[in-house]
Amino acid sequence: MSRTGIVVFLVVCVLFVVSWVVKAGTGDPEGHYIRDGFLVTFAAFLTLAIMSFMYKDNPYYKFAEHLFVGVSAAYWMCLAFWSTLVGNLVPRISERLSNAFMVPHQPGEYNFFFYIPVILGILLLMRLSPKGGWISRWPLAFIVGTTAGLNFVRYLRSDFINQINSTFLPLAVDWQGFGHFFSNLSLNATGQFVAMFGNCVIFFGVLCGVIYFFFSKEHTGWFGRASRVGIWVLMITFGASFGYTVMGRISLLVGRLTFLLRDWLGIAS
Amino acid sequence: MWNGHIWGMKVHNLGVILVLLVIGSGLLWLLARALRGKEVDRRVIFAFIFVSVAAPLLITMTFTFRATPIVEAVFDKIESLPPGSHVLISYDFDPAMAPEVQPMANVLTRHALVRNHKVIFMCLFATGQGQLNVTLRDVIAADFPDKLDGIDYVNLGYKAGNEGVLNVIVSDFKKMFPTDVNTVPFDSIELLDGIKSCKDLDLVISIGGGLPGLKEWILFVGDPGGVPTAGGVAAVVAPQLYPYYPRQLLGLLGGVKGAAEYESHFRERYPQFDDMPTPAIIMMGPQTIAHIVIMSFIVIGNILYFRERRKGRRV
Amino acid sequence: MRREIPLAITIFVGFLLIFSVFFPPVEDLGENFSLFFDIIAVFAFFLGGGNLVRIHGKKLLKRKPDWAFSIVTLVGFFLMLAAGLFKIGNPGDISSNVTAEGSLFAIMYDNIFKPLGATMYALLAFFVASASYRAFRAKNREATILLSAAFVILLGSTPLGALLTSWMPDSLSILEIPNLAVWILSSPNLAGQRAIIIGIGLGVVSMSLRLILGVERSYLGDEGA
Amino acid sequence: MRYRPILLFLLILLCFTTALGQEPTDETEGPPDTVVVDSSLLPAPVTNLQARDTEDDNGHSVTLTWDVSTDDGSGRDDVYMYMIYRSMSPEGPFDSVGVAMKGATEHVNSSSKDRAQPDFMPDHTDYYYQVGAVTVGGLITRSDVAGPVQSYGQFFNMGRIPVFVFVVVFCALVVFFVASARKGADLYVRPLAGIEAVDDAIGRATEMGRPILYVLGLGTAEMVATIASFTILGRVAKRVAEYQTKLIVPCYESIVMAVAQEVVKSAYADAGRPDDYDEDSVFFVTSLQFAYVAAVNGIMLRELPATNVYMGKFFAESLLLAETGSIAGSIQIAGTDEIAQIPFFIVACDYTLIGEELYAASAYLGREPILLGSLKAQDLAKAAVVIIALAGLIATTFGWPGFAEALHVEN
Repeated sequence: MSRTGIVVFLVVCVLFVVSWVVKAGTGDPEGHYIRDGFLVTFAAFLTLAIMSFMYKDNPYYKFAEHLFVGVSAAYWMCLAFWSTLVGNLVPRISERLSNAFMVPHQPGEYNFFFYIPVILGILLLMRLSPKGGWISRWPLAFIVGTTAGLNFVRYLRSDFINQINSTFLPLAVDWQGFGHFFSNLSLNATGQFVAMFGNCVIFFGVLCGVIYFFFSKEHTGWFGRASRVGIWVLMITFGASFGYTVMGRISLLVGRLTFLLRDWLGIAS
Repeated sequence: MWNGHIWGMKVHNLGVILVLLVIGSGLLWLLARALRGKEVDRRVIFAFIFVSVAAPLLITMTFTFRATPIVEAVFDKIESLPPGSHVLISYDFDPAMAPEVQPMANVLTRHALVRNHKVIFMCLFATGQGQLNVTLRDVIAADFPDKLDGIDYVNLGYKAGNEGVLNVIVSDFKKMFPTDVNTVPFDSIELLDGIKSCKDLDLVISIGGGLPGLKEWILFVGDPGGVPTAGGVAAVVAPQLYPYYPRQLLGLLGGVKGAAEYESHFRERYPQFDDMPTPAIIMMGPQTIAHIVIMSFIVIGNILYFRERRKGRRV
Repeated sequence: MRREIPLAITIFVGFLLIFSVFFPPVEDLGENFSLFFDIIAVFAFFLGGGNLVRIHGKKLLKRKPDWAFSIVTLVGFFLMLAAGLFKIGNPGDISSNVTAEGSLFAIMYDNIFKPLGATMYALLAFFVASASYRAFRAKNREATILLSAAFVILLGSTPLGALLTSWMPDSLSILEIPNLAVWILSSPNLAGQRAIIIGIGLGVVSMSLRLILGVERSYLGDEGA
Repeated sequence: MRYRPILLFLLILLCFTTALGQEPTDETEGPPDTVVVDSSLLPAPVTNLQARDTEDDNGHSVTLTWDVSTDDGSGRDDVYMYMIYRSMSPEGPFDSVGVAMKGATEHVNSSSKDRAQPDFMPDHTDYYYQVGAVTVGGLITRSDVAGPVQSYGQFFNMGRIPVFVFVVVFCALVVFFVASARKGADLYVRPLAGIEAVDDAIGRATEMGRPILYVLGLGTAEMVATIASFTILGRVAKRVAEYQTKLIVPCYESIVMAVAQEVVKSAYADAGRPDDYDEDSVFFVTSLQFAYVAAVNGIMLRELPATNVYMGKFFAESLLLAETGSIAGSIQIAGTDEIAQIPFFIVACDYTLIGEELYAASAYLGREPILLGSLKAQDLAKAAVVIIALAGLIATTFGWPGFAEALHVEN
């Protein structure tokens, strides 16, 4: 460690202790004030450690990162164990185990099917043995086959047929004369020109966009021109998404800074 | 907040002016540098964003909002359902997304309860449970202490399996949720009488922003089950859901702005909640400043780009 | 045999599920198989957890760079695992919710997990700004379109946008920036989204068919086709 | 007109007596005071109740239709819901099996298919139904009994015929093009800049002596995007093996890790360098989005890869990864089918595969007739979209709703 490194480390330690003491001192004297003070300080420390990444990679970020990886990996294992194994599997395959875990047993005449995933799961673990690795492909084949079968019909139905169906918008509108047609360039229903223009944009936008995704035809001539319009439409889409997203990202930062300024330092309302 | 007077001027306003002055002059300095063709270090940009978000938090700036039709549609639906209707609210988000969507979850729950609907909570994100507890604590325990678990609302908790869960509950709730989160058996929960599957619900609301989320609710529950579906999502996925509106999606709260609109609208209609927390409205202050800063950066970046290109041509 | 059996499984299961959509007698298969997945996935967690422990253990034993941080990972991992599996500090009994308030699991979730995840996510605000500065430059027509669309939407989500165009007469209200932003989101944006959705829908369908027919075998570790 | 409800009530009572036989009052469940209540407050019953087997299902379900009570929406307008009753004999006893909201004219009474469940309802068995109109005050008037009706399963779901037609047509197209490709017909495939850039990027990494980082995204192993990514990973790994560059593949999911290990291992074997395969090059990080990003970002700044490849499912982390990659000075190639994230990759990366292009990449790299054949079939389906959309446009513009209805898919 360099000299500045040691100085920074000492400063961080001192600040940590100060924060702990102050937070514990202002905490609820009836509750676990020492523990709560530590926890808030630790959370704030981790928040700042991650933010320090913006300046450059450093040991504090490394610490937060490594801690995060370890804790989160275990988090999922625990949840999967309790909610899926104990919650969904055990009640269906064994009454004794259900009683041991105190979950209601669910008898059913097709419950023996639930041994299939158990067997497949064990086959998956065969990877760990040097010779049985190839058997671990079977559960994989099962998972992929199932999803492929489900996706095949589902996407055809929801994403494909229904999306085309929604593209059928009337391009013409009730004709009530030129004056009326152009009189109201507003977004609501009375703006006939706007409504019709919008429908045209959607319709031809979808068409050109779909043409851009043609893979087996060279994009030249009128086809190339349509595909070019298609990419422009896609660019508007991407630009709009990007612009719209900024809002969400700022909110997240607001949430974090609120924690630091209000919950930790107590200086913002 | 500290709110004294200095030289007859309200400090509150002075703070606002000061913040705007600092950010404005900083941007002018950057603009001057750009005109001379100097690139900016990334860390300077980061510092600008930090200041423009932190400052409005210290000196509260709020604006009022008018609900757009797509937000109003959700409000009107909850308003028009007869009391006692079953409304399902699914927490499909984790703490990281919470600042953006938790306000929606809270205000929607508050609205559903004030209309005396029966609310069913569940989560498709494991970490959604923690967020659900926030609503139970901040909304139900705080403002509706007389509402009872199992009668006025029920928490079914989390089940792993993403859209697989939806695939099951669209035809059979009990299969996926044999018990609620407190291991009360499904059949003995009074609120769930007559609720067999999602098809028996009057409204399904998904609050989220990742996968699985509102889109999966539409594809796996709303569409096949014919259940009215609405939602609140992080701004990032909102444009993606427009294609489903209004046919497959009843209405949508997009990002904090959507939440702020809902909060404004709700408070207007129910003045008794005038002093309820409105995190989304407060959050729109930093939003505005940060947006302006980012736009300025786009402009400055382009000035730099055109300068360089002209220089390149001259050589 | 090593190749044929998995392929046969994929083909059989795939076709079975396609049929289950059209033939009511087997319509429940889809939901039951979804339940199966989760159970298989739980077994897979052993693989992942094992790998994590192995990699970090190795790093520690061989004293590779940053080995000290591997201790942090391992301690965090085993502490959380123990807290969750044994429900340490959980106020209820074995049937209670694993995330119940007061348990060590919930404490670690609230004070380690939550701040870390939320902060990491919040870094995006900075990166969005640096990306707009660095990459939003009008280099060609496509980039200019992207940039303009983003700019209008950004302007539309601030009160500034409304202020700039408030002088417009009502009859031209479409050109007011907030309205224009909504229009972009609901018309051209919708068209682009839909084109991509249709393309992806077809792509998924076609890929699924390739999988079911056993042509796409990359998931079995076969390179290429 | 004040007497009308009373007359109506008498009429209903008459109906009940006829329908229920000897002891009508005993059969009327619910709060006992409904029997001795002021009869003028009872709601009008629903009429025209009909029960039939639910179509397009696997049995164990009966669909009821009726005309709403005259006190629902009109009259006194105090009906707020309907109770559904079922019995195995026309005389009862009738059990409550569900409720329908005010204004509803249909209810599907579906029960468990599992014999072990308490609400099991056998097929091919006679059932009788009643619908009770319930007022806000809790008063119930029951309708005539409908039935007998039997539920039974259908063999084919007629509501899904349009989908079925699409499935058959699409399969036929693929088979046709595969056959013609096998016969030697030359199939053109548009070049994809992102894929062509991969080879250059690997060369660059070799020259600089820096590793290549391959990120498979957050998808699970069965997701189409992840599967497409495996194919591209195979290609990258093979080149990496040939050039003897270092490859880093951090994984988000256990099964994905297992598959990626297989893919990379066999790519090294294919390249004739099985011994160079380092089993620690493909490793598991964690299954939590931002923890994963934190770790990968760390790897980027510490290992300084020459090239980052992001292919698969990505969510909010897309920009975190891509911007950190640009700080580290890497060339970046991305591809995802997650629409919300494509903009970030387009802005921050050097090459991006947009949506479907990612899937096409695997066909493009494979270059086998059957893969290209499926690509061609996909394109033809797109041409069909264009034609159907045009036809639908004309139909809607001229006000023929039949066209859109023909394409409408029930449940």
